[in-house]
Amino acid sequence: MSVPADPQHGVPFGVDVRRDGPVTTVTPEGEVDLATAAELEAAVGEMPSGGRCVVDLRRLAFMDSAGLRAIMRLDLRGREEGWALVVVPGDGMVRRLLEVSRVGDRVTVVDAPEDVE
Amino acid sequence: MSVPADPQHGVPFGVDVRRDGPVTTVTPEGEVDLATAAELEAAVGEMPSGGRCVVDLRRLAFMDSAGLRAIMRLDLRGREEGWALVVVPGDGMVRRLLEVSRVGDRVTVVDAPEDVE
Amino acid sequence: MSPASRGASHPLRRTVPAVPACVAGLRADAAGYLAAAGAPPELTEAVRLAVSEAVSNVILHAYPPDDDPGPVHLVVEVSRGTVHVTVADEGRGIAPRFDSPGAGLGLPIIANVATRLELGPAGEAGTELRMSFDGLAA
Amino acid sequence: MSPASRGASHPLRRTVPAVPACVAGLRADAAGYLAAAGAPPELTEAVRLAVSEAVSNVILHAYPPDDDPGPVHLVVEVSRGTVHVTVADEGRGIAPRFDSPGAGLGLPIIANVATRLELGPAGEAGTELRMSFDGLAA
Ligand SMILES: Nc1ncnc2c1ncn2[C@@H]1O[C@H](COP(=O)(O)OP(=O)(O)O)[C@@H](O)[C@H]1O
Ligand SMILES: Nc1ncnc2c1ncn2[C@@H]1O[C@H](COP(=O)(O)OP(=O)(O)O)[C@@H](O)[C@H]1O
Repeated sequence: MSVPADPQHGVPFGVDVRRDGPVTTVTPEGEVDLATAAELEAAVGEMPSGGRCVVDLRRLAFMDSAGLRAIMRLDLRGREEGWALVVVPGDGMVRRLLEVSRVGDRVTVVDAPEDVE
Repeated sequence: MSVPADPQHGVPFGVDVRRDGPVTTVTPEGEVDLATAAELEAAVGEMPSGGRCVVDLRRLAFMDSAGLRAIMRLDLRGREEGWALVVVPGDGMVRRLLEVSRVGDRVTVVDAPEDVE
Repeated sequence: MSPASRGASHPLRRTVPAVPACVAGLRADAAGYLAAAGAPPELTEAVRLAVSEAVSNVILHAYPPDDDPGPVHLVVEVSRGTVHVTVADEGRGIAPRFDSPGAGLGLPIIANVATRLELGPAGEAGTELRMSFDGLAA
Repeated sequence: MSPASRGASHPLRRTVPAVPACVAGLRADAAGYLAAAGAPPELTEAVRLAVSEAVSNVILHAYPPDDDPGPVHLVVEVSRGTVHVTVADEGRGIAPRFDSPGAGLGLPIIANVATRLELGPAGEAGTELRMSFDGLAA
Protein backbone atom coordinates (compact mmCIF):
# COMPACT_ATOMS: atom_id res chain seq x y z
CA MET A 1 0.00 0.00 0.00
CA SER A 2 1.39 3.42 -0.81
CA VAL A 3 0.76 5.35 2.39
CA PRO A 4 0.94 9.10 1.79
CA ALA A 5 3.84 10.71 3.65
CA ASP A 6 1.42 12.49 5.96
CA PRO A 7 -1.74 10.42 6.36
CA GLN A 8 -3.67 13.51 7.51
CA HIS A 9 -3.17 15.05 4.09
CA GLY A 10 -3.51 12.24 1.57
CA VAL A 11 -4.02 12.81 -2.15
CA PRO A 12 -7.57 14.13 -2.67
CA PHE A 13 -9.89 11.64 -4.35
CA GLY A 14 -10.23 11.85 -8.12
CA VAL A 15 -10.92 9.55 -11.05
CA ASP A 16 -9.21 9.62 -14.43
CA VAL A 17 -11.39 8.17 -17.23
CA ARG A 18 -10.09 7.30 -20.70
CA ARG A 19 -12.33 5.95 -23.45
CA ASP A 20 -10.62 4.22 -26.35
CA GLY A 21 -13.16 2.51 -28.61
CA PRO A 22 -14.67 -0.43 -26.74
CA VAL A 23 -12.20 -0.05 -23.84
CA THR A 24 -12.76 2.35 -20.96
CA THR A 25 -9.98 2.70 -18.39
CA VAL A 26 -10.94 4.15 -15.03
CA THR A 27 -8.11 5.11 -12.67
CA PRO A 28 -9.08 6.40 -9.24
CA GLU A 29 -6.54 8.13 -7.02
CA GLY A 30 -6.66 8.77 -3.27
CA GLU A 31 -8.92 6.75 -0.94
CA VAL A 32 -12.13 4.84 -1.71
CA ASP A 33 -14.61 4.75 1.16
CA LEU A 34 -18.25 5.57 1.92
CA ALA A 35 -17.70 9.17 0.80
CA THR A 36 -16.04 8.44 -2.54
CA ALA A 37 -17.14 4.97 -3.74
CA ALA A 38 -20.20 6.32 -5.59
CA GLU A 39 -17.93 8.63 -7.60
CA LEU A 40 -15.77 5.68 -8.65
CA GLU A 41 -18.84 3.72 -9.69
CA ALA A 42 -20.37 6.61 -11.60
CA ALA A 43 -17.12 7.33 -13.46
CA VAL A 44 -17.60 4.18 -15.55
CA GLY A 45 -20.56 5.79 -17.32
CA GLU A 46 -22.24 4.30 -20.40
CA MET A 47 -20.50 1.17 -21.65
CA PRO A 48 -20.96 -0.38 -25.09
CA SER A 49 -22.16 -3.98 -25.17
CA GLY A 50 -19.14 -6.19 -25.89
CA GLY A 51 -16.85 -3.54 -24.40
CA ARG A 52 -14.35 -3.77 -21.59
CA CYS A 53 -13.94 -1.61 -18.53
CA VAL A 54 -10.53 -1.70 -16.84
CA VAL A 55 -10.56 -0.37 -13.28
CA ASP A 56 -6.97 0.37 -12.32
CA LEU A 57 -6.72 0.55 -8.54
CA ARG A 58 -2.91 0.75 -8.34
CA ARG A 59 -2.82 4.44 -7.45
CA LEU A 60 -5.17 4.09 -4.49
CA ALA A 61 -3.77 4.73 -1.03
CA PHE A 62 -6.75 3.04 0.62
CA MET A 63 -9.95 1.12 -0.08
CA ASP A 64 -12.53 -0.44 2.25
CA SER A 65 -15.76 -2.44 1.83
CA ALA A 66 -17.46 0.53 0.14
CA GLY A 67 -14.99 0.01 -2.72
CA LEU A 68 -15.61 -3.74 -2.76
CA ARG A 69 -19.34 -3.11 -3.04
CA ALA A 70 -18.79 -0.64 -5.90
CA ILE A 71 -16.72 -3.25 -7.76
CA MET A 72 -19.32 -5.94 -7.20
CA ARG A 73 -22.06 -3.64 -8.48
CA LEU A 74 -20.01 -2.79 -11.57
CA ASP A 75 -19.39 -6.48 -12.16
CA LEU A 76 -23.14 -7.13 -11.97
CA ARG A 77 -23.86 -4.22 -14.35
CA GLY A 78 -21.30 -5.58 -16.80
CA ARG A 79 -22.86 -9.04 -16.74
CA GLU A 80 -26.32 -7.57 -17.29
CA GLU A 81 -25.25 -5.14 -20.04
CA GLY A 82 -22.81 -7.48 -21.75
CA TRP A 83 -19.44 -5.86 -21.13
CA ALA A 84 -16.44 -7.16 -19.18
CA LEU A 85 -15.05 -5.71 -15.97
CA VAL A 86 -11.32 -6.11 -15.36
CA VAL A 87 -9.70 -5.03 -12.10
CA VAL A 88 -6.02 -4.15 -11.61
CA PRO A 89 -5.47 -4.24 -7.83
CA GLY A 90 -1.71 -3.71 -7.58
CA ASP A 91 0.09 -5.58 -4.81
CA GLY A 92 -0.86 -3.71 -1.65
CA MET A 93 -3.85 -3.58 0.65
CA VAL A 94 -6.36 -3.43 -2.21
CA ARG A 95 -5.23 -6.83 -3.47
CA ARG A 96 -5.32 -8.30 0.02
CA LEU A 97 -8.88 -7.00 0.49
CA LEU A 98 -9.98 -8.49 -2.84
CA GLU A 99 -8.40 -11.79 -1.92
CA VAL A 100 -9.68 -12.10 1.64
CA SER A 101 -13.25 -11.23 0.57
CA ARG A 102 -13.02 -13.54 -2.46
CA VAL A 103 -14.20 -10.70 -4.67
CA GLY A 104 -11.05 -11.56 -6.60
CA ASP A 105 -12.56 -14.98 -7.41
CA ARG A 106 -15.64 -13.42 -8.93
CA VAL A 107 -14.20 -10.57 -11.00
CA THR A 108 -11.36 -10.74 -13.52
CA VAL A 109 -8.13 -9.59 -11.89
CA VAL A 110 -4.93 -8.79 -13.82
CA ASP A 111 -1.51 -7.42 -12.86
CA ALA A 112 -1.47 -4.61 -15.44
CA PRO A 113 -4.01 -3.13 -17.91
CA GLU A 114 -1.91 -4.50 -20.81
CA ASP A 115 -2.43 -8.04 -19.51
CA VAL A 116 -6.01 -8.31 -20.73
CA GLU A 117 -6.43 -11.08 -23.31
CA MET B 1 -43.01 -18.99 21.67
CA SER B 2 -44.42 -22.39 22.45
CA VAL B 3 -41.49 -24.16 24.06
CA PRO B 4 -41.97 -27.93 24.05
CA ALA B 5 -42.22 -29.35 27.58
CA ASP B 6 -38.89 -31.07 27.16
CA PRO B 7 -36.71 -29.11 24.73
CA GLN B 8 -34.55 -32.17 24.11
CA HIS B 9 -37.51 -33.89 22.50
CA GLY B 10 -39.34 -31.22 20.51
CA VAL B 11 -41.91 -31.98 17.84
CA PRO B 12 -40.08 -33.43 14.79
CA PHE B 13 -40.06 -31.11 11.79
CA GLY B 14 -42.80 -31.53 9.24
CA VAL B 15 -44.72 -29.42 6.74
CA ASP B 16 -48.43 -29.63 6.00
CA VAL B 17 -49.32 -28.40 2.48
CA ARG B 18 -52.88 -27.67 1.31
CA ARG B 19 -53.66 -26.54 -2.21
CA ASP B 20 -57.06 -24.93 -2.77
CA GLY B 21 -57.30 -23.41 -6.25
CA PRO B 22 -54.98 -20.42 -6.43
CA VAL B 23 -54.22 -20.56 -2.68
CA THR B 24 -51.57 -22.83 -1.21
CA THR B 25 -51.24 -22.96 2.56
CA VAL B 26 -47.97 -24.24 3.97
CA THR B 27 -47.85 -24.99 7.69
CA PRO B 28 -44.52 -26.13 9.13
CA GLU B 29 -44.31 -27.64 12.58
CA GLY B 30 -41.28 -28.07 14.83
CA GLU B 31 -38.10 -26.01 14.39
CA VAL B 32 -36.77 -24.24 11.29
CA ASP B 33 -32.98 -24.06 11.09
CA LEU B 34 -30.10 -24.94 8.77
CA ALA B 35 -31.23 -28.57 8.70
CA THR B 36 -34.92 -27.99 7.90
CA ALA B 37 -35.27 -24.62 6.10
CA ALA B 38 -34.78 -26.16 2.65
CA GLU B 39 -37.70 -28.51 3.30
CA LEU B 40 -39.95 -25.57 4.19
CA GLU B 41 -38.90 -23.74 1.02
CA ALA B 42 -39.39 -26.80 -1.19
CA ALA B 43 -42.85 -27.51 0.27
CA VAL B 44 -44.28 -24.49 -1.58
CA GLY B 45 -43.80 -26.27 -4.90
CA GLU B 46 -45.21 -24.99 -8.21
CA MET B 47 -47.35 -21.89 -7.77
CA PRO B 48 -49.81 -20.54 -10.37
CA SER B 49 -49.22 -16.98 -11.55
CA GLY B 50 -51.71 -14.74 -9.73
CA GLY B 51 -51.90 -17.24 -6.86
CA ARG B 52 -51.23 -16.81 -3.20
CA CYS B 53 -49.01 -18.76 -0.85
CA VAL B 54 -49.81 -18.49 2.85
CA VAL B 55 -46.97 -19.62 5.10
CA ASP B 56 -48.43 -20.21 8.54
CA LEU B 57 -45.60 -20.19 11.09
CA ARG B 58 -47.78 -20.25 14.20
CA ARG B 59 -47.05 -23.89 15.04
CA LEU B 60 -43.28 -23.45 14.99
CA ALA B 61 -41.42 -23.85 18.26
CA PHE B 62 -38.30 -22.15 16.84
CA MET B 63 -36.93 -20.37 13.77
CA ASP B 64 -33.55 -18.77 13.11
CA SER B 65 -31.95 -16.89 10.20
CA ALA B 66 -32.14 -19.98 7.99
CA GLY B 67 -35.93 -19.56 8.13
CA LEU B 68 -35.67 -15.82 7.40
CA ARG B 69 -33.57 -16.57 4.34
CA ALA B 70 -36.09 -19.19 3.16
CA ILE B 71 -38.90 -16.62 3.50
CA MET B 72 -36.92 -13.96 1.64
CA ARG B 73 -36.18 -16.41 -1.17
CA LEU B 74 -39.85 -17.39 -1.40
CA ASP B 75 -40.79 -13.69 -1.50
CA LEU B 76 -38.35 -13.15 -4.36
CA ARG B 77 -39.67 -16.19 -6.22
CA GLY B 78 -43.23 -14.91 -5.80
CA ARG B 79 -42.29 -11.49 -7.18
CA GLU B 80 -40.56 -13.08 -10.16
CA GLU B 81 -43.31 -15.62 -10.88
CA GLY B 82 -46.22 -13.32 -10.14
CA TRP B 83 -47.78 -14.83 -7.02
CA ALA B 84 -48.14 -13.34 -3.54
CA LEU B 85 -46.44 -14.57 -0.39
CA VAL B 86 -48.28 -14.03 2.89
CA VAL B 87 -46.69 -14.89 6.24
CA VAL B 88 -48.57 -15.64 9.48
CA PRO B 89 -45.94 -15.32 12.24
CA GLY B 90 -48.06 -15.72 15.38
CA ASP B 91 -47.04 -13.66 18.38
CA GLY B 92 -43.92 -15.36 19.68
CA MET B 93 -40.25 -15.47 18.76
CA VAL B 94 -40.95 -15.86 15.04
CA ARG B 95 -42.74 -12.51 14.97
CA ARG B 96 -39.96 -10.83 16.94
CA LEU B 97 -37.36 -12.21 14.52
CA LEU B 98 -39.34 -10.94 11.50
CA GLU B 99 -39.68 -7.53 13.13
CA VAL B 100 -36.11 -7.07 14.30
CA SER B 101 -34.72 -8.10 10.90
CA ARG B 102 -37.31 -5.96 9.09
CA VAL B 103 -38.23 -8.96 6.96
CA GLY B 104 -41.72 -8.10 8.18
CA ASP B 105 -41.49 -4.77 6.32
CA ARG B 106 -40.74 -6.51 3.05
CA VAL B 107 -43.19 -9.42 3.07
CA THR B 108 -46.92 -9.31 3.74
CA VAL B 109 -47.61 -10.28 7.35
CA VAL B 110 -51.10 -11.08 8.71
CA ASP B 111 -52.43 -12.31 12.05
CA ALA B 112 -54.40 -15.24 10.65
CA PRO B 113 -54.72 -16.94 7.24
CA GLU B 114 -58.34 -15.67 7.02
CA ASP B 115 -57.08 -12.07 7.19
CA VAL B 116 -55.83 -11.99 3.61
CA GLU B 117 -57.69 -9.41 1.51
CA MET C 1 -28.64 -22.37 47.24
CA SER C 2 -31.51 -23.91 45.31
CA PRO C 3 -31.08 -27.30 43.60
CA ALA C 4 -31.45 -25.53 40.27
CA SER C 5 -28.57 -23.13 40.84
CA ARG C 6 -26.47 -25.94 42.25
CA GLY C 7 -27.11 -27.89 39.06
CA ALA C 8 -25.95 -24.87 37.05
CA SER C 9 -22.55 -24.61 38.69
CA HIS C 10 -21.03 -27.17 36.35
CA PRO C 11 -20.64 -25.83 32.83
CA LEU C 12 -22.38 -27.61 29.97
CA ARG C 13 -19.79 -28.85 27.45
CA ARG C 14 -20.46 -30.42 24.08
CA THR C 15 -18.21 -31.23 21.13
CA VAL C 16 -19.83 -32.65 17.99
CA PRO C 17 -19.11 -32.73 14.23
CA ALA C 18 -20.28 -29.51 12.58
CA VAL C 19 -23.15 -30.76 10.40
CA PRO C 20 -26.65 -29.25 9.99
CA ALA C 21 -28.26 -32.02 12.02
CA CYS C 22 -26.29 -30.98 15.13
CA VAL C 23 -27.83 -27.51 15.49
CA ALA C 24 -31.14 -28.61 17.05
CA GLY C 25 -29.46 -30.81 19.66
CA LEU C 26 -26.96 -28.15 20.74
CA ARG C 27 -29.56 -25.41 21.15
CA ALA C 28 -31.86 -27.82 23.00
CA ASP C 29 -29.03 -28.78 25.34
CA ALA C 30 -28.28 -25.10 26.02
CA ALA C 31 -31.97 -24.35 26.63
CA GLY C 32 -32.40 -27.37 28.88
CA TYR C 33 -29.34 -26.37 30.93
CA LEU C 34 -30.68 -22.85 31.41
CA ALA C 35 -34.17 -24.03 32.26
CA ALA C 36 -32.61 -26.22 34.96
CA ALA C 37 -30.70 -23.17 36.19
CA GLY C 38 -33.98 -21.32 36.62
CA ALA C 39 -33.52 -18.88 33.72
CA PRO C 40 -36.61 -16.90 32.69
CA PRO C 41 -38.10 -17.87 29.29
CA GLU C 42 -36.92 -14.70 27.44
CA LEU C 43 -33.33 -15.40 28.47
CA THR C 44 -33.56 -19.06 27.45
CA GLU C 45 -35.07 -18.00 24.13
CA ALA C 46 -32.26 -15.51 23.48
CA VAL C 47 -29.62 -18.17 24.18
CA ARG C 48 -31.41 -20.73 21.98
CA LEU C 49 -31.38 -18.34 19.05
CA ALA C 50 -27.77 -17.23 19.59
CA VAL C 51 -26.50 -20.82 19.91
CA SER C 52 -28.39 -21.77 16.75
CA GLU C 53 -26.84 -18.88 14.78
CA ALA C 54 -23.34 -19.39 16.12
CA VAL C 55 -23.33 -23.14 15.46
CA SER C 56 -24.81 -22.56 11.97
CA ASN C 57 -21.96 -20.16 11.24
CA VAL C 58 -19.43 -22.83 12.11
CA ILE C 59 -21.19 -25.31 9.82
CA LEU C 60 -21.48 -22.82 6.95
CA HIS C 61 -18.18 -20.97 7.18
CA ALA C 62 -15.50 -22.55 9.37
CA TYR C 63 -14.46 -25.54 7.27
CA PRO C 64 -13.86 -25.86 3.53
CA PRO C 65 -17.11 -27.22 2.03
CA ASP C 66 -15.57 -30.33 0.50
CA ASP C 67 -13.68 -31.52 3.58
CA ASP C 68 -14.99 -33.81 6.28
CA PRO C 69 -16.73 -31.63 8.87
CA GLY C 70 -14.53 -30.47 11.75
CA PRO C 71 -15.73 -30.12 15.34
CA VAL C 72 -17.91 -27.46 16.94
CA HIS C 73 -17.44 -26.85 20.65
CA LEU C 74 -20.18 -25.46 22.89
CA VAL C 75 -19.78 -24.32 26.49
CA VAL C 76 -22.60 -22.79 28.55
CA GLU C 77 -22.06 -21.58 32.10
CA VAL C 78 -23.74 -19.35 34.58
CA SER C 79 -21.95 -16.98 36.88
CA ARG C 80 -23.31 -14.18 39.05
CA GLY C 81 -26.50 -13.54 37.13
CA THR C 82 -24.89 -13.78 33.70
CA VAL C 83 -25.00 -16.61 31.20
CA HIS C 84 -21.75 -17.14 29.30
CA VAL C 85 -21.89 -19.09 26.05
CA THR C 86 -18.86 -20.00 23.95
CA VAL C 87 -19.06 -21.52 20.48
CA ALA C 88 -15.68 -22.40 18.99
CA ASP C 89 -14.32 -24.19 15.95
CA GLU C 90 -10.94 -25.29 14.59
CA GLY C 91 -11.53 -23.84 11.14
CA ARG C 92 -10.11 -21.22 8.83
CA GLY C 93 -10.94 -18.11 10.86
CA ILE C 94 -13.31 -15.26 10.08
CA ALA C 95 -13.09 -13.57 6.72
CA PRO C 96 -15.58 -11.44 4.82
CA ARG C 97 -16.92 -13.48 1.93
CA PHE C 98 -18.95 -12.25 -0.98
CA ASP C 99 -19.93 -15.77 -1.88
CA SER C 100 -21.29 -16.25 1.62
CA PRO C 101 -24.17 -18.74 1.69
CA GLY C 102 -25.66 -16.63 4.49
CA ALA C 103 -26.76 -13.07 4.12
CA GLY C 104 -24.84 -11.39 6.90
CA LEU C 105 -27.64 -12.08 9.40
CA GLY C 106 -26.02 -14.38 11.94
CA LEU C 107 -23.65 -12.03 13.75
CA PRO C 108 -26.13 -9.12 13.93
CA ILE C 109 -28.83 -11.44 15.30
CA ILE C 110 -26.42 -12.61 17.99
CA ALA C 111 -25.40 -9.01 18.76
CA ASN C 112 -29.08 -8.16 19.02
CA VAL C 113 -30.09 -10.87 21.51
CA ALA C 114 -26.87 -11.08 23.56
CA THR C 115 -25.73 -8.40 25.98
CA ARG C 116 -22.17 -8.68 24.71
CA LEU C 117 -20.36 -10.58 21.95
CA GLU C 118 -16.66 -11.25 21.61
CA LEU C 119 -14.95 -12.72 18.60
CA GLY C 120 -11.36 -13.86 18.46
CA PRO C 121 -9.01 -16.64 17.50
CA ALA C 122 -9.42 -20.08 19.10
CA GLY C 123 -6.22 -21.85 20.05
CA GLU C 124 -4.02 -22.78 17.09
CA ALA C 125 -6.67 -22.38 14.41
CA GLY C 126 -10.26 -21.36 14.25
CA THR C 127 -12.67 -18.93 15.77
CA GLU C 128 -14.07 -18.49 19.24
CA LEU C 129 -17.31 -16.59 19.72
CA ARG C 130 -18.14 -15.70 23.30
CA MET C 131 -21.54 -14.33 24.15
CA SER C 132 -22.88 -13.12 27.46
CA PHE C 133 -26.48 -12.63 28.51
CA ASP C 134 -27.57 -10.67 31.56
CA GLY C 135 -30.88 -11.26 33.22
CA LEU C 136 -30.48 -14.36 35.36
CA ALA C 137 -31.45 -13.81 38.98
CA ALA C 138 -28.19 -14.42 40.90
CA MET D 1 11.01 5.06 27.05
CA SER D 2 11.30 6.43 23.54
CA PRO D 3 9.65 9.72 22.59
CA ALA D 4 7.30 7.75 20.36
CA SER D 5 5.99 5.51 23.12
CA ARG D 6 5.70 8.50 25.46
CA GLY D 7 3.60 10.24 22.82
CA ALA D 8 1.39 7.16 22.67
CA SER D 9 0.56 7.12 26.36
CA HIS D 10 -2.29 9.61 25.97
CA PRO D 11 -5.27 8.10 24.18
CA LEU D 12 -6.47 9.66 20.95
CA ARG D 13 -10.08 10.83 21.36
CA ARG D 14 -12.36 12.19 18.66
CA THR D 15 -16.08 12.88 18.54
CA VAL D 16 -17.59 14.08 15.26
CA PRO D 17 -20.99 13.97 13.52
CA ALA D 18 -21.46 10.63 11.74
CA VAL D 19 -21.44 11.66 8.08
CA PRO D 20 -19.55 10.03 5.16
CA ALA D 21 -17.03 12.88 5.00
CA CYS D 22 -15.77 12.08 8.52
CA VAL D 23 -14.44 8.59 7.73
CA ALA D 24 -11.21 9.69 6.02
CA GLY D 25 -10.26 12.07 8.83
CA LEU D 26 -10.87 9.55 11.61
CA ARG D 27 -8.89 6.74 9.98
CA ALA D 28 -6.07 9.20 9.18
CA ASP D 29 -6.01 10.38 12.80
CA ALA D 30 -5.84 6.77 14.01
CA ALA D 31 -3.06 5.95 11.53
CA GLY D 32 -1.10 9.10 12.41
CA TYR D 33 -1.35 8.30 16.12
CA LEU D 34 -0.06 4.76 15.57
CA ALA D 35 2.75 5.89 13.28
CA ALA D 36 3.84 8.28 16.04
CA ALA D 37 3.71 5.35 18.48
CA GLY D 38 6.14 3.43 16.28
CA ALA D 39 3.64 0.85 15.00
CA PRO D 40 4.79 -1.28 12.05
CA PRO D 41 3.02 -0.55 8.73
CA GLU D 42 0.92 -3.78 8.68
CA LEU D 43 -0.51 -2.92 12.10
CA THR D 44 -1.27 0.66 11.09
CA GLU D 45 -2.92 -0.63 7.91
CA ALA D 46 -5.10 -3.07 9.87
CA VAL D 47 -6.25 -0.31 12.21
CA ARG D 48 -6.94 2.09 9.31
CA LEU D 49 -9.19 -0.47 7.65
CA ALA D 50 -10.97 -1.44 10.89
CA VAL D 51 -11.62 2.19 11.88
CA SER D 52 -12.96 2.90 8.40
CA GLU D 53 -15.38 -0.05 8.56
CA ALA D 54 -16.51 0.64 12.11
CA VAL D 55 -17.14 4.34 11.49
CA SER D 56 -18.93 3.54 8.21
CA ASN D 57 -21.21 1.15 10.13
CA VAL D 58 -22.17 3.95 12.51
CA ILE D 59 -22.95 6.25 9.57
CA LEU D 60 -24.95 3.60 7.71
CA HIS D 61 -26.75 1.85 10.54
CA ALA D 62 -26.75 3.63 13.91
CA TYR D 63 -29.13 6.53 13.27
CA PRO D 64 -32.44 6.64 11.40
CA PRO D 65 -31.63 7.83 7.85
CA ASP D 66 -33.87 10.89 7.95
CA ASP D 67 -32.65 12.30 11.25
CA ASP D 68 -29.79 14.71 11.77
CA PRO D 69 -26.63 12.64 12.13
CA GLY D 70 -25.71 11.70 15.69
CA PRO D 71 -22.14 11.52 16.99
CA VAL D 72 -19.47 8.90 16.41
CA HIS D 73 -16.82 8.50 19.11
CA LEU D 74 -13.32 7.16 18.41
CA VAL D 75 -10.71 6.25 21.02
CA VAL D 76 -7.30 4.76 20.17
CA GLU D 77 -4.82 3.78 22.84
CA VAL D 78 -1.77 1.65 23.18
CA SER D 79 -1.01 -0.54 26.14
CA ARG D 80 1.61 -3.26 26.59
CA GLY D 81 2.10 -4.09 22.93
CA THR D 82 -1.60 -4.01 22.06
CA VAL D 83 -3.57 -1.31 20.26
CA HIS D 84 -7.09 -0.80 21.62
CA VAL D 85 -9.61 0.95 19.39
CA THR D 86 -13.16 1.82 20.42
CA VAL D 87 -15.81 3.14 18.03
CA ALA D 88 -19.09 4.03 19.71
CA ASP D 89 -22.37 5.68 18.80
CA GLU D 90 -25.55 6.77 20.56
CA GLY D 91 -27.85 5.13 18.03
CA ARG D 92 -30.47 2.41 17.87
CA GLY D 93 -28.28 -0.61 18.65
CA ILE D 94 -27.33 -3.56 16.47
CA ALA D 95 -30.06 -5.43 14.67
CA PRO D 96 -29.95 -7.72 11.65
CA ARG D 97 -31.46 -5.89 8.70
CA PHE D 98 -32.44 -7.33 5.36
CA ASP D 99 -32.64 -3.88 3.85
CA SER D 100 -29.03 -3.24 4.92
CA PRO D 101 -27.26 -0.85 2.55
CA GLY D 102 -24.09 -2.83 3.24
CA ALA D 103 -23.61 -6.45 2.35
CA GLY D 104 -22.58 -7.91 5.66
CA LEU D 105 -18.92 -7.16 4.98
CA GLY D 106 -17.99 -4.67 7.70
CA LEU D 107 -17.97 -6.86 10.81
CA PRO D 108 -16.21 -9.83 9.14
CA ILE D 109 -13.54 -7.50 7.73
CA ILE D 110 -12.94 -6.12 11.21
CA ALA D 111 -12.88 -9.62 12.70
CA ASN D 112 -10.37 -10.56 10.01
CA VAL D 113 -7.86 -7.74 10.62
CA ALA D 114 -8.26 -7.33 14.39
CA THR D 115 -6.98 -9.83 16.93
CA ARG D 116 -10.20 -9.53 18.92
CA LEU D 117 -13.53 -7.75 18.53
CA GLU D 118 -16.11 -6.99 21.20
CA LEU D 119 -19.58 -5.64 20.60
CA GLY D 120 -21.93 -4.41 23.25
CA PRO D 121 -24.23 -1.64 24.36
CA ALA D 122 -22.81 1.88 24.82
CA GLY D 123 -24.12 3.78 27.82
CA GLU D 124 -27.83 4.57 27.66
CA ALA D 125 -28.28 3.98 23.95
CA GLY D 126 -26.13 2.87 21.09
CA THR D 127 -23.38 0.46 20.29
CA GLU D 128 -19.78 0.17 21.34
CA LEU D 129 -17.33 -1.79 19.21
CA ARG D 130 -13.98 -2.50 20.83
CA MET D 131 -11.18 -3.90 18.75
CA SER D 132 -7.72 -4.96 19.82
CA PHE D 133 -4.67 -5.51 17.67
CA ASP D 134 -1.55 -7.31 18.82
CA GLY D 135 1.80 -6.71 17.20
CA LEU D 136 3.15 -3.50 18.66
CA ALA D 137 6.61 -3.91 20.14
CA ALA D 138 6.09 -3.07 23.83
N1 LIG E 1 -17.02 -19.62 12.54
C1 LIG E 1 -16.68 -18.94 11.42
N2 LIG E 1 -15.57 -19.29 10.71
C2 LIG E 1 -15.21 -18.63 9.58
N3 LIG E 1 -15.90 -17.54 9.09
C3 LIG E 1 -17.01 -17.15 9.75
C4 LIG E 1 -17.46 -17.80 10.94
N4 LIG E 1 -18.57 -17.15 11.36
C5 LIG E 1 -18.80 -16.15 10.49
N5 LIG E 1 -17.87 -16.13 9.51
C6 LIG E 1 -17.78 -15.15 8.40
O1 LIG E 1 -18.46 -13.97 8.77
C7 LIG E 1 -19.46 -13.65 7.82
C8 LIG E 1 -20.65 -12.99 8.48
O2 LIG E 1 -21.27 -13.90 9.35
P1 LIG E 1 -22.82 -13.74 9.63
O3 LIG E 1 -23.12 -12.36 10.07
O4 LIG E 1 -23.23 -14.80 10.58
O5 LIG E 1 -23.46 -13.93 8.20
P2 LIG E 1 -24.26 -15.11 7.50
O6 LIG E 1 -25.69 -14.88 7.91
O7 LIG E 1 -23.97 -14.78 6.07
O8 LIG E 1 -23.72 -16.41 7.96
C9 LIG E 1 -19.76 -14.94 7.08
O9 LIG E 1 -20.20 -14.70 5.77
C10 LIG E 1 -18.41 -15.65 7.10
O10 LIG E 1 -17.62 -15.21 6.02
N1 LIG F 1 -23.24 0.85 14.83
C1 LIG F 1 -24.31 0.11 14.44
N2 LIG F 1 -25.56 0.47 14.84
C2 LIG F 1 -26.64 -0.26 14.47
N3 LIG F 1 -26.58 -1.38 13.70
C3 LIG F 1 -25.37 -1.78 13.26
C4 LIG F 1 -24.18 -1.06 13.60
N4 LIG F 1 -23.13 -1.72 13.03
C5 LIG F 1 -23.64 -2.77 12.37
N5 LIG F 1 -24.99 -2.83 12.49
C6 LIG F 1 -25.90 -3.87 11.95
O1 LIG F 1 -25.15 -5.04 11.72
C7 LIG F 1 -25.28 -5.46 10.36
C8 LIG F 1 -23.98 -6.10 9.89
O2 LIG F 1 -22.94 -5.15 9.86
P1 LIG F 1 -21.75 -5.32 8.83
O3 LIG F 1 -21.20 -6.70 8.95
O4 LIG F 1 -20.80 -4.24 9.03
O5 LIG F 1 -22.51 -5.26 7.46
P2 LIG F 1 -22.58 -4.14 6.32
O6 LIG F 1 -21.36 -4.39 5.46
O7 LIG F 1 -23.88 -4.56 5.67
O8 LIG F 1 -22.60 -2.81 6.94
C9 LIG F 1 -25.68 -4.22 9.60
O9 LIG F 1 -26.44 -4.55 8.45
C10 LIG F 1 -26.52 -3.48 10.62
O10 LIG F 1 -27.85 -3.94 10.59
